[in-house]
Amino acid sequence: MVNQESLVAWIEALQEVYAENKEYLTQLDSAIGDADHGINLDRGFTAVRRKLSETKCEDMSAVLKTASMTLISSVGGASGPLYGTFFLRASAVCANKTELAEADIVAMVEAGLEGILHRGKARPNDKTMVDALTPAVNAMKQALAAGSGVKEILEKGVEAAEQGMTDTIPMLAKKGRASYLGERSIGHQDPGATSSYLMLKTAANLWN
Amino acid sequence: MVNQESLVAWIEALQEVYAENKEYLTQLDSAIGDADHGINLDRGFTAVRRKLSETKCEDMSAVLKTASMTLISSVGGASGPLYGTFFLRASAVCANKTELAEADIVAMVEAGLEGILHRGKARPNDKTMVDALTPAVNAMKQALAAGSGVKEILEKGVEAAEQGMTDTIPMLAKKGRASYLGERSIGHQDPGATSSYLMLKTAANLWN
Amino acid sequence: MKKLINKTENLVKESLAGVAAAHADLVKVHYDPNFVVRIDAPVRGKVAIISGGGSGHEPMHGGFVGRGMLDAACPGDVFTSPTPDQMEAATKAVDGGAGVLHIVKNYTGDILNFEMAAELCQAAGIEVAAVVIDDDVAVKDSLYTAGRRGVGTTVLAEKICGAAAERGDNLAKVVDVCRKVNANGRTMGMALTSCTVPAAGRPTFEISDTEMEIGIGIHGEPGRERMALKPAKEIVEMMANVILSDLPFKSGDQVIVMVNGMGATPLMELYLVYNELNKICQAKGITIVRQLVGNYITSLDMAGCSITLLKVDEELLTLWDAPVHTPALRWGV
Amino acid sequence: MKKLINKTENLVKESLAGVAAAHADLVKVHYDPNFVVRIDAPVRGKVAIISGGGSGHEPMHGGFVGRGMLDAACPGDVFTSPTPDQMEAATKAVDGGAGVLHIVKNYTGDILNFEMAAELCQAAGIEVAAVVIDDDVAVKDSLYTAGRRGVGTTVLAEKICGAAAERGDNLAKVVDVCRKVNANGRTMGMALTSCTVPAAGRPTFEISDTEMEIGIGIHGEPGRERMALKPAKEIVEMMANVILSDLPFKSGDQVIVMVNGMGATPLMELYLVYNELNKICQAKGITIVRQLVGNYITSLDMAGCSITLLKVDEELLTLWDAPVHTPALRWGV
Ligand SMILES: Nc1ncnc2c1ncn2[C@@H]1O[C@H](COP(=O)(O)OP(=O)(O)O)[C@@H](O)[C@H]1O
Ligand SMILES: Nc1ncnc2c1ncn2[C@@H]1O[C@H](COP(=O)(O)OP(=O)(O)O)[C@@H](O)[C@H]1O
Ligand SMILES: [Mg+2]
Ligand SMILES: [Mg+2]
Ligand SMILES: [Mg+2]
Ligand SMILES: [Mg+2]
Repeated sequence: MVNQESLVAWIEALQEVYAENKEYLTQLDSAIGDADHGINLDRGFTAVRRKLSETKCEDMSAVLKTASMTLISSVGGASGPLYGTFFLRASAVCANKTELAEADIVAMVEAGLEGILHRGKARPNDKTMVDALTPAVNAMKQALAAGSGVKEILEKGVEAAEQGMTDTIPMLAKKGRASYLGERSIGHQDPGATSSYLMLKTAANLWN
Repeated sequence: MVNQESLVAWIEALQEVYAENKEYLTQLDSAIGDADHGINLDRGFTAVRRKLSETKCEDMSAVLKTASMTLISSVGGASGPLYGTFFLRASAVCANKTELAEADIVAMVEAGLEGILHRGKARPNDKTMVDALTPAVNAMKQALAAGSGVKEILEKGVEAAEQGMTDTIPMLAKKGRASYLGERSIGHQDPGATSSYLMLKTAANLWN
Repeated sequence: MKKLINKTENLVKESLAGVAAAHADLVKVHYDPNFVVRIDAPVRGKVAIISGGGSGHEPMHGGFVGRGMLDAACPGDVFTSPTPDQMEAATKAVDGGAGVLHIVKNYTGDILNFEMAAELCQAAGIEVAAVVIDDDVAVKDSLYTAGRRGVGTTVLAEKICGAAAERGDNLAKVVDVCRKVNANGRTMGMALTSCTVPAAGRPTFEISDTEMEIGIGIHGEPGRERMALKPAKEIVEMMANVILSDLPFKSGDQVIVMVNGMGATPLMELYLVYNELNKICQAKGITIVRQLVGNYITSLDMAGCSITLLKVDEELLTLWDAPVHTPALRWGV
Repeated sequence: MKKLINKTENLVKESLAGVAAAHADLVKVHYDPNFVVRIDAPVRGKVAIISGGGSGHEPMHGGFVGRGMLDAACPGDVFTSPTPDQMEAATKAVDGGAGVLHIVKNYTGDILNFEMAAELCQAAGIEVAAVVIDDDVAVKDSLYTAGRRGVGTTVLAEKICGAAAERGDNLAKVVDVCRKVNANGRTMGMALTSCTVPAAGRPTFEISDTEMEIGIGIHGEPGRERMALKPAKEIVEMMANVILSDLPFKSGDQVIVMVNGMGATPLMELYLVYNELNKICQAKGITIVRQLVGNYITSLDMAGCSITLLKVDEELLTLWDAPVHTPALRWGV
């Protein structure tokens, strides 16, 4: 079961994961973007962690809303509003809840993805974070339908996200900065798909 | 004996010598100056050669005057007016002459050096072309006094100029751009002293 | 990486502090959230104009704040679009009751952040309109992509819309003028070297001494194509061909030209580029009526240039010539 | 070497052609000998002001030709002082009967060539005076050396003397004003990278990624000292200390400041430098009354900056504020 404490632990772990992967994500972004994705997320999640340590959040929804607002006002770029929206939609799913069951976790990620699709207007195969999150949500829904527990649901999601992430390599980018490269965007892994995969993986490592 | 033809041959040879040494002189100038001495002289003597090929010079003095004016209006930098003045003073020495005897040649170089001293106000040991030309003139005067012929006078001059040129290496520059370097000018051979040595050497190779 | 900075994290703020100190007669700088605002803002009854984007493109946008141009600029981190709270605070600071125009360069990040800001401002009862600049002919446009980038035309749009607002046009009219500028402006860029994002610490891309990138943006992104370095004449021809055929510009057209340096290009070379461009325009019967040659929308320490052509009519030209007084652009005052 | 040029030999001319085309309303360009002249020259009864030097320092000097500043500029080859025939022809072209001032930067080449030109002009019956600018505090001055280099103060001298001539001062008075500017101006420069002289084709000096040159001139000469790269704050302190103690500048002084980029330095960094300098001046009670931040006297594609302080009184400040209309400097018009 996932409670407020596990949510906070996840976000704190995300800060560590993005700090560790700052160079790596930035490197991916320099191939087909503007070399800042890792820097952006590191800055954003550092701010979120600081904010959470200063703020008394009354419930799970408040934790995610604080994360959302802080990401929106500290990340900038494309990923700031997109991940900000992800957490905002996720926070709505948690409203009035003190614990998240299997279905809630899947609903939360699905709502987050829908928020990203709504904001960014990307479609599958556009070579964005959507290409990691969409298969992940599908896999998680299947696992949920098959009666799996939290751990297994998340593991299925991570597996699908990882596949989705590597599947972005041969894609021609149609959204975001990478799209300006046209054919030259082919052959590189999308940084946002990579950071989305890391986000789910971090949850899978913590929650069960 | 040096006649108008030998003078022209000398200037034509100088063009070739400075073209060959363009890189080398520029390299010397980049250590303690602004990396253009070879470029300047190459441009200047190319212009002089072109000018002489287009101009009907009535006598030796006119040849040197044409060289002087062309250097002045095509070289720029410190070396333009200095070598321009050298040739202007040398041209005065040739006035009304059709051939130059030993004494005339020494007088010509000496007058040229005096022109440079007058224009540039440098003194020996300031790490300039003066440090090649001064010992050269002294050596040539000695050789002349000892009754040497043209060839030997010039060879003595070249020998002294070469020594004077390498003697600039340990000097602290007090004139020209190199002086801005202060202590850092020590340990480098002066480009102008080098081009002056080449000038005499070219004459020694041709005249006898 | 060699830069005149202290700590990378403080670069944007310390640079803004320099702008504030140097141009205290023209602008004020607010921190947290960061924005640069015209000294006499809000100007009652005037449409206010705001632009913003990542830092590293100086003088754009902060250098264009002042009479006859922008009311505020929102600088993000280096090459990272600003966040909605910056635009929201700036919009509130400059709103003079006649509405606010957001001039947005077409990058996903800028679009999304400005969109969120507009939602916040509208919720607060401020009339906000946004015009997206997408003038980069290096990018093939398509309904199904992020479209073209916003580059050089942004500078011209800020000047011209600033003049329209200053003469009293209402928001709808300023929006129209901005769309007209965008519709008639085309830009293409090229790079000789990569820039180095301070936080990244090394050049964004590797490039050999005999190659160049054609069709770059302003964020050190690789361009459309990498090719062998060519003489300036051929480079300018190549760029001009794409630009001229895109609008298309025709014989008899009057244009404002901007030959822009990417940050590390000597002015001497920019004038040489202008000379080549001028010859091409003359040959095609296109008249350059006004021009800017220099660093206006840069990409940190990148060597390279961009060329912008804006087809103008009487109205746009009059607005161009109107007085402007900002840190980076000044005339008639 | 990566540059936007065609043939190295034609660079100066083609760049001048760009200046001529871009600024046909302000200047005319003459070729063989090369000089840039104010469009309305000669101005009858006005003292004319000419400067010149090697190319590669753009916008100086050609960018400063126009109303309220220079009457003509003589560009030499890259980093090579112009030849006397250029200054002679320019002097004849701008002489309005009130005499001509030559503003000469203290380099042996410039001095010698301007001297020869002055002799030629005087022989032709034109009254010519020369003032030598030698403001570079990085060079230890001495009677027995070439003395200090002329650098940043030259820009300020051209503006201020231009205004003096414009208001009708006679030659002797303009000379006095120029000497006063030189006496009160001090500059120091530093480089992060070398520049590349086009004809040489490779960087003038090698420098590692962790070093800088302090006390450089504007020709890619090595500086007084090479040292480990430091944060901007420490670099500016080091430069300001030498400048401030040289005049010396004192508490209560009013100064015009120029923070100048060497060609490849992002404006963002120059403002950061300005910020550091401003804090130092404030702490010492020195008031910055006017300032320029940008590329004014460059060294091709060198990264680095120079700082100039000019102590001003009422007279110099009034002259500074007078209208100026040139390609690179414009206000009041
Ligand atoms: N329209 C979009 N929808 C979804 N994701 C997007 C969109 N545009 C960009 N992205 C994602 O954002 C990532 C880049 O984020 P980041 O580098 O932080 O922002 P920026 O591109 O503004 O520098 C891309 O790798 C991509 O996954
Ligand atoms: N005052 C002077 N008197 C004599 N020679 C000088 C003087 N100043 C400089 N030189 C000579 O000129 C040379 C440099 O010439 P050059 O590189 O062509 O000119 P610049 O220094 O203007 O670039 C120096 O190496 C030195 O020998
Ligand atoms: Mg990015
Ligand atoms: Mg030299
Ligand atoms: Mg970015
Ligand atoms: Mg030189």
